[in-house]
This record gives sequence, structure tokens and C-alpha cells, in this order.
Amino acid sequence: MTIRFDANEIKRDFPALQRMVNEDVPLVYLDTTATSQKPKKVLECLSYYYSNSNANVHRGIHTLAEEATAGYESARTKIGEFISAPSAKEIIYTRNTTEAINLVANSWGRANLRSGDRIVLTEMEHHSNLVPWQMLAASIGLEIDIIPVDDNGCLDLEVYEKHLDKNPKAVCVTHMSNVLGTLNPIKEMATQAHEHGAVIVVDAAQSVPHMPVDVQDLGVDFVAFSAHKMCGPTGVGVLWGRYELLDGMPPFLGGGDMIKRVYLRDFDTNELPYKFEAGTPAIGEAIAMGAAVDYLKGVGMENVWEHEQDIVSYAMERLEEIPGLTVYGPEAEKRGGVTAFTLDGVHPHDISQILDVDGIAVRAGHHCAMPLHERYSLVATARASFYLYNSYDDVDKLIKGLYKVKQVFG
Amino acid sequence: MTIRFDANEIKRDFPALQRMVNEDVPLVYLDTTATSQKPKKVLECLSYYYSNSNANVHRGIHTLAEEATAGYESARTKIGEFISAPSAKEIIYTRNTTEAINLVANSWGRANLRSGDRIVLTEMEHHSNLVPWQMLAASIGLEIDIIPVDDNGCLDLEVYEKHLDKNPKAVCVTHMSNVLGTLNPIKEMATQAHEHGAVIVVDAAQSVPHMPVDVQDLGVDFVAFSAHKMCGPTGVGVLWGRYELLDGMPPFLGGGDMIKRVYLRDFDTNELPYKFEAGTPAIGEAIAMGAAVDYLKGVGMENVWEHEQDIVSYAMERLEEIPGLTVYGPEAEKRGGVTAFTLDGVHPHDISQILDVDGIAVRAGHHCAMPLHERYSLVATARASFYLYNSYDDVDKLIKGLYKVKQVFG
Amino acid sequence: MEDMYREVILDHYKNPRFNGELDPADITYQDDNPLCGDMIRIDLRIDDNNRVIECAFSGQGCAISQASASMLMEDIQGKSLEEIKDYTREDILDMLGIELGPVRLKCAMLSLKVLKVGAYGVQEWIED
Amino acid sequence: MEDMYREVILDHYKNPRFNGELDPADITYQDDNPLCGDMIRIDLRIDDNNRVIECAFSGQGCAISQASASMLMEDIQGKSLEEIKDYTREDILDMLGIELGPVRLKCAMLSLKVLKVGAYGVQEWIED
Ligand SMILES: Cc1ncc(COP(=O)(O)O)c(C=O)c1O
Ligand SMILES: Cc1ncc(COP(=O)(O)O)c(C=O)c1O
Repeated sequence: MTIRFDANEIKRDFPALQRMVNEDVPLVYLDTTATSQKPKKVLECLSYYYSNSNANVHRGIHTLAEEATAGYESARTKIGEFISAPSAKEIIYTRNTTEAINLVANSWGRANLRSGDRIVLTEMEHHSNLVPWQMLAASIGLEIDIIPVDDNGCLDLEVYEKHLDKNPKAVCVTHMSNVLGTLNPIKEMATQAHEHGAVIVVDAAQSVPHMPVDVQDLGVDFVAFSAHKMCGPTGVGVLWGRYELLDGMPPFLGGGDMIKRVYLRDFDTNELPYKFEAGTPAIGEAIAMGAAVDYLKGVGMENVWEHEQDIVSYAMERLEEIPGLTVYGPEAEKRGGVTAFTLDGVHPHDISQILDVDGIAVRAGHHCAMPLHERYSLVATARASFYLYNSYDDVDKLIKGLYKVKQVFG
Repeated sequence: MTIRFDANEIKRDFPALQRMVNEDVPLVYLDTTATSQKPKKVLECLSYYYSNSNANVHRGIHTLAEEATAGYESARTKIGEFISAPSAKEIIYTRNTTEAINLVANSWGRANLRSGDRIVLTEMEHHSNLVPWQMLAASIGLEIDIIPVDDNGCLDLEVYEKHLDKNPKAVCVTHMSNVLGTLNPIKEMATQAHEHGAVIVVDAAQSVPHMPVDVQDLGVDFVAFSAHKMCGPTGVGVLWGRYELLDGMPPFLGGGDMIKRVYLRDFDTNELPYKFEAGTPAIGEAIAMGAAVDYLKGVGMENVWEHEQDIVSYAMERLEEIPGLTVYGPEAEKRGGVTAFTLDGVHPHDISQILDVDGIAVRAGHHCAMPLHERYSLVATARASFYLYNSYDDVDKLIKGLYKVKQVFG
Repeated sequence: MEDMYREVILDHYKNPRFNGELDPADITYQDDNPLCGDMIRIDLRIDDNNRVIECAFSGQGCAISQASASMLMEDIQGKSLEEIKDYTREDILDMLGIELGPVRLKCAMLSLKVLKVGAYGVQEWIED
Repeated sequence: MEDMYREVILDHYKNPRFNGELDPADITYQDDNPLCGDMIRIDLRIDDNNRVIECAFSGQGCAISQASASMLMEDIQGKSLEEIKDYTREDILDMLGIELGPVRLKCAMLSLKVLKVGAYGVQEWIED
């Protein structure tokens, strides 16, 4: 058994989880997959930064500029250690997962792919790991192969192998589905991709926040994730890439910081990681992302993961009791803390709205995964997702709320 | 005369301006051109958001998601009004000025420019308004014409006219130089550009924070600025563009929110402004940018501008008294609150470091304007810049500090 | 939202009025809200005085989108196209009798959008 | 920074030792820090035992970069290239006798970087 922690105690660290909605019902936040709540320590870090050390980074000599630069770079080091990156120079700050993937598609993609080259995507990708590749494909003429989702909500790895036989240049895949919760066998997929000479780009928006991720152990090439889904603020995310790959890539956006020298008609590119950070970065937010990493490390990512496993097992058990309710995706053991479901005769929007009356926050819609919904012939699902601050009690409230929904629409 | 306000009173609104550096000297912050300090109200807004309404925007039905969406969109409206934009749909949130200009270069530029087309840049641009265009020019084969800076630190408008005679497709120019302080005659330049069929892209990073800016009155096509230079947080900035132009442009980054529909190999683009906002935006920071606009409006942009005019006139008078000191750029009447200078026999780095001992924060370096420094045969300048929270007293401290620098190196 | 969805909304959702299609119809238009998959089609028959003599809606989606379409059909009986022009967001919200956040507003307004764009073209539909 | 720049730094800045160029030289290398425009060139003459018998630096920049170059020249007199390999950041900071933030550290280390890269190639220079 695991060293369990008390989610209700954790909950106290999160100011937003103390609030009431609709005047007097306590919030039950089950929408972490969209964005997580933020612990007090992270907010204090943000506020401390802006109230004390706020300055632009990298070019300043005065005290505030030095403090800001030191904070910004030490957060980078922390984040690198968090995912076991070999070097902090491989940690590129971006706005979010989406920008990180666009960076890879535009910089690595345009430099390394040619008309007629193939890339592999999957049917369960978030739009963030589809659209940038579609845009690139349309622009330079790539062929896209899709790994379908099987009836258990898992990737069909036999089809993957067939796609690999066509020698694609890149495999772009999510570590964990934000709808089905499916945890993909990235390590194996990476080995296979490399055997066929393909680079593997991993959307880790839903894994890095929820489980220990070691990019070296996974053996992947690029990993993208967002601070706002892992207890940090909005406005900052990370692209990690293998040094040799990043080093060989042309810059993405142009401007201050990413240059070594600028002439009127030409410029010299800066070193990693600055090459990919154009203009004033999200300094305060990056520093607060470092504080989020500290917070999560304090709890322990193994513990976070075990806790979510417990909660999602319990949630699936309880959800599947409800007549007319269907949960999509694999059994609890193969998924993270996400449950997308439908209820016969009730549109997911109505589910979400009626649950909201009781303070229960779930998402309804396509969750930025329209092709996946299409695969299930759905236009929308309701989605309850769990994090370290969710308790069994939260699940019970969800179940009670869903019975109420049934009653309203009965 | 103007309705003067008391900078020392304003100063009290800014927590960072209360701090001590080197243990016991009060901070004299003269580095606003790099980034401004933040008033308490903005920090409270940020903190309130994260402690109460934190949720992902646009897709959620639950209470927090609705609050977050309402806050995010109402900030957009405020920012639009602040620059007199005809519609809030023309306000695109970006990370910063730099990303905003990259967006124009990549989206508008690639869609509208062809090999052999000409664009006009200036010798006083920040790297942010040079490098994106250089990258585009190298990629698709553009000719770049440069407006030189004359001996008064102003653009040579006769050369501008000659460049216009070659029918460029775009004129990319800063509203105010971040080194010389020069305020360029954008309204006239826009009229001329349009007479020759060119689009005008304005880097307003240094104007929107410091003076009333009315994009309709200026008659320009695109305007870029950053929240962090106008009392707001890092991580968010704005591109404003004329509706018809933005509407006709292809998307820039791909991902969630910027789509209407996604299929496995293709997607439909969303409407403005969402078309250009891929992935989870800097929600909290955008809302806080709205609070920064409220704060500045409360003081009044006319007042901010008049105050800075007073301070910079005084500063130039005092600076020019110092033997061996040279201030670059035009007379005070033609500039904003920026003074870049050198002192014979002392490197700007040493100036900055010795001033820091007395708590005086100035920048030293090329200020992301290497070509401009090259034009003056300099590698670096020291730069003191002023904002609504700087007083005459701050200037006096700077002057005293500079005499000390002279003494150390005497 | 105190009383969850009001009885009348649920009644219209469960027992939609004027549900179906008209063939032939003078005006047929449909649109959807890709965000949530709500879809509404409206068919109208118009007399020589430009009055609605028959109407029907079909589609799928949440209670709000379907109930508002049903209520709207009931309301436009015998109205002229000129009068339909005057329908506002407020009219729909009055029919529904509840307050709605920005996402649900789109659900509620879908049928009005389909009606107006069908009757006059996109220009007439100013959404915000 | 209590005593501003220490006397010794200012002295080396104002009266640089071993300032100039050697022609011919066995090793000549130069580099700059574009961020602030500091530039350092170092010339070395080496004997058969790989010892520095003559050295000179030239360049321009801030007091920290120029003074550290001057101090470094003084220190490497008669040292072997092997010994020069062992110079660390700490050695430079000890010579200067002050603490430095990240930007100024680059100024201080420029001469050591030029020396090491000149003597051994880039591999030997691990900055951070
Ligand atoms: C004139 C000018 N343009 C552009 C920028 C770049 O702004 P940011 O770094 O916020 O993108 C700055 C500030 O550094 C500036 O002063
Ligand atoms: C699997 C997955 N990928 C990508 C994203 C996009 O993240 P962001 O919006 O922070 O760019 C999300 C979250 O929405 C996600 O769940």
C-alpha cells in the first residue's frame, strides 16, 4: 500500500477550494483537466515576486533585475529536475502546451520535413496536438497517418506498427488522454518510433501534472506541458527537447533575448534555451511555476498518482452504478484521474449546469477532442476529473448530483 | 498648465517601490522602459482571480468557468476602449509585443507578401520589430529599406518618402524609441504609407503605457503592446489590428480555442478574436491587464504624459550639467520619459552597478536596439526611464549618484 | 437557477411543439453550435403578406437550445417577417425565464439565429 | 559592493598590466560579450615546456572585464598550459574580491573564457 495523504488536508492549501458558489454551497471542483486550482504557496510566490523583485530579466545589473533573473533561471532548473531533463538548457518556456507543440511543428518541422514525408497522429489527440501538424502538413505537403482508438479506449498498436513501416518522420502522441484518461505506452512507442527513425513528440499536458515523468527513462524527443494544469499560473508552459535536436533547430519567434547580435538586415541567434524565448517572457509566472513544482514535489508525485488512482477507481465504480450512464475509455487501472461520460436523454450541458447548482464543477463539451468524440459518434460528453485535492467525498457528491439530474429529466 | 498629480502619492500604490535594496537604501526605480512596477490593485486583482474564479475559459458552464470567461472578455473590452479600438474583437491577446509582431509578420506577412516585395523598417527599432521581419524576409525573399536616424535622433522622413516611392507593402515603425525616447509622427507616416498602398505596423510598446493612444485617430493598421510595461503582469500583451485585415488573415498558432471544428486531417478556423488565441491563454494575466488599464484610466493618460514630460525635461537639464555626460536623442519636447546616456571613461555597466549601491535602478546595455547603438558607434548606453511614479526627487538622486560614479572613476 | 430548469423549459424539451420538417417550405435554414453540438433547423411557410402560416423546427442538443426553439415556434405563429426582425435576445430570455451565462446563452440564441439568418441573411444577425 | 569597486579593480582598470598585443604570438584568441560589448583579446608566447613566457591582453569594456583580464595576465606568468586548465571561476572571483550577479559574472569571466578557448578549444570551456 501507499503512503496515503489526506486530500481534505491538501484541500486547505487551495484558497479557491474554500469558496462558496451560488451564495452558500461549497465548491466541488472536478475540472482539473481543464485547469488546476493553485495552492496558496504559489500565489504567495507570485505576489512576492511582483511586490519585490519585479524587473525584466537577462540584461539588467541592478538588484531587482538580478533577483528576477535568478528566480527565473532557478525555476527553469527546478522544472528540469522535475522531469529529469539532462540539462536546464533544454527547458524552453512557452505560453502553454499548445505553443510548445507549435514551436516543434514550425521550427523542427519546417527544418526537417519535406513534401511527401509522413507523420503519425492519433485519434485521441487534443486539438493542440492535431491542428499545428495539420497546418504544417497543409503548408509543406505532408501525409498524415492516424492511430485509431480501439473499443477499450486504447491506441491500436498494431496499426501503429503498420504506420511505422511507412517510415514516418515524426510520431505525435499524447501521454494521457484528456477525455478517456488513457495512459499510452509512451516508452514502448518511443523505442519503436526510434527503430524506424522517427522523432517522437509527446503531449504531456495531462501526465506531468499527475505522475512522475522522467523524460530520459521514457526515451522521447520532445515533451510539452502547461503550468496551469499543475498548480501553477496561466501564461506559462514548457517545451522540453533533446539538446541536439533543439540545438539544431532554427528559431521560432524573433525579437529580444533570442538573439546574440542584431544588424539592420540580419541577426545571429542566441544559445539554448534563449534562442526560443523571444521578448519579455512570463517572468512572474515562470517563477511561480517553479513554486508549483516545489509544492508538488513536497507532496510527492508518486503519492499524487496513487491517490488519483484510488479516486478514479472509486469514481468509476460509483458512476457505473447509475442507470443510463456510460463512462468512456479503459478500466481504472489503465487511466489517470479523468472520467468522461454521458447520461441517456440528458445533454452534457444540462448535466453540467444542474450539477453547478450544487456547486459541482464539471466540464461539458468536446473537450478540444472533436475527432475522438466523432469516433464514439458523440458531440459532447460530461467530464469529471480529479487531482490531489479531491476526496472520496467529492465523488459521492458528484454521484448524488447525477441522481438529481436524472430526477429533473426523469 | 496641467492638473498635476503627486508622484509621491502615486508611489504609495506600488508595493515594490516601498522596498529597500542592499539592506537599507530605498529603491529608486528608473527602469520602467524595461518593465513597469505594478500597483497594488493589479496584484489584488490577480490574487483574487486565482483565489476565487480560476477556471479555463470559453468552454465551461460551471460558475468558476463563467466568472473566468466574463473577466477575460471584459478585460478585452476595457483594453479595446483604452486605445479606442472600434471593436473588442480586434483585440488579440498575445504573450507580449514581440509575439504580436511575429503574429503579423507570419500571418499577414506570409499571406500578403511575395518574393521581391519591399518592406520599410527603421534604424531605431527594438529587435522585436526587426528580427521577425528579417526572418520573414529571409524566408520568402523580401527587400528591406531602412529609414535612418538623423543627428537629432529623429527619423529622416525624406528618406522615408524615397522608400515609399518604391511602393513597399508594409512600414514597420516604433511609436516611441525605447532608447532615444523619440516620438515618431505616426499619424503622418500612416497617411503617407496608405497613399502608397502600404500597411503600417506600429510597435506601441512604449507609447500605449505612457500617453493617450487612439488607434483610429492615428489611422494605423496594426498596433502591438505589452501589459508588463503598463502596470500589468508579464505573460500577456496585445495585438490590435483593423477588423478587415485580421479577418482576412490565416491563423498563426494552431490548437484549442482557435478552431470551430476539427477533423482528423483538417480544421475550420474560429472567428475573431479567438482565431488567433490558441490554447489556454494567460487568463489571470489578461484580467489583471484590465485592472492595469482601470488604474491608468483612473490617473488619466493625459496626466501621465504631462507628468513624464515634466520629469524628462528636468532630467535632461540636470543630466546635461554633468561634465563628460552625453544624452542621446532629441530635445525633451520631442521625447517620452526615456534618457539614454554615456559618461566619458566609464562603461555603462559600471555606471549601473555603482548606482545600484545607492538603490538606483537603471539599465545598461544595448537595450535590444543594437543597430541604433551601432549608428552612434556605441556598444552600450546607460538608460534612466520615468513613469507616473517617478518624482523630481528621483531625478535628483540619479544626478547625485552619477557624480559619485565620476568620483569613483575620477 | 434556483428551481433548476423551470418546469416550462423541461416541458418544451420533453414535448417539443412544432417539431419536424415542412416539405415544401418557403424558407429552410439550419445551423449548429460546434462547441456543444447543438443543431437547429427551421422551416417556414409564408403567405403573400409575408406572414408565417406554418413553421417547424428539428434538431438536437441541450434542453435550453431545444426548448427555446420550441417556444420560439409557438411565438412566431402568424407573425410577419417584419415583426420577426424585432425579436431580441431579451425576448428569448423572457420566454425561458432564467438567467444564463455566456456559454448557455449561445445555446438559447441558436434558434433565433437560425430564424433570422434564414429569413434575412447573415447581415441581420448581430451576435455578441 | 560595500566599498564600490575595490581600489585594486579600479587600479587594474585604469592602469592595465600586460596591455597590448604580441606579434608574433603562439596563441591568439579573442571573443566578446555582445550583451554589453565587452571585448578581450589575449596573445601568448609559450616555451618548449608549454609555459607562458609572455602574454598580453587588449580590448575594451567595463571595469570588471578589463580588470579581470589584467589580473589574469599577471597571474599566469610562467604558468604551464596544464596549470591554466585548472583555473576556475572561483579563482577569478578571488582575484576581484567582490561578489557579482549573473550579468557581471559574464564580464568577469570573459578573459578566462578567451584564455581557455584560445589554449584548448571550446570543449574546455564549460560556462554556467
Ligand atoms: C519599443 C519596444 N518594442 C518592443 C519591446 C518588446 O516588448 P516585449 O519584450 O514585451 O515583447 C520593447 C520592450 O522591451 C520596446 O521598448
Ligand atoms: C492532453 C492535452 N493536450 C493539450 C492541452 C492544451 O493545453 P494548453 O491549453 O495549456 O495549451 C490540454 C489541455 O487543455 C490537454 O488536456
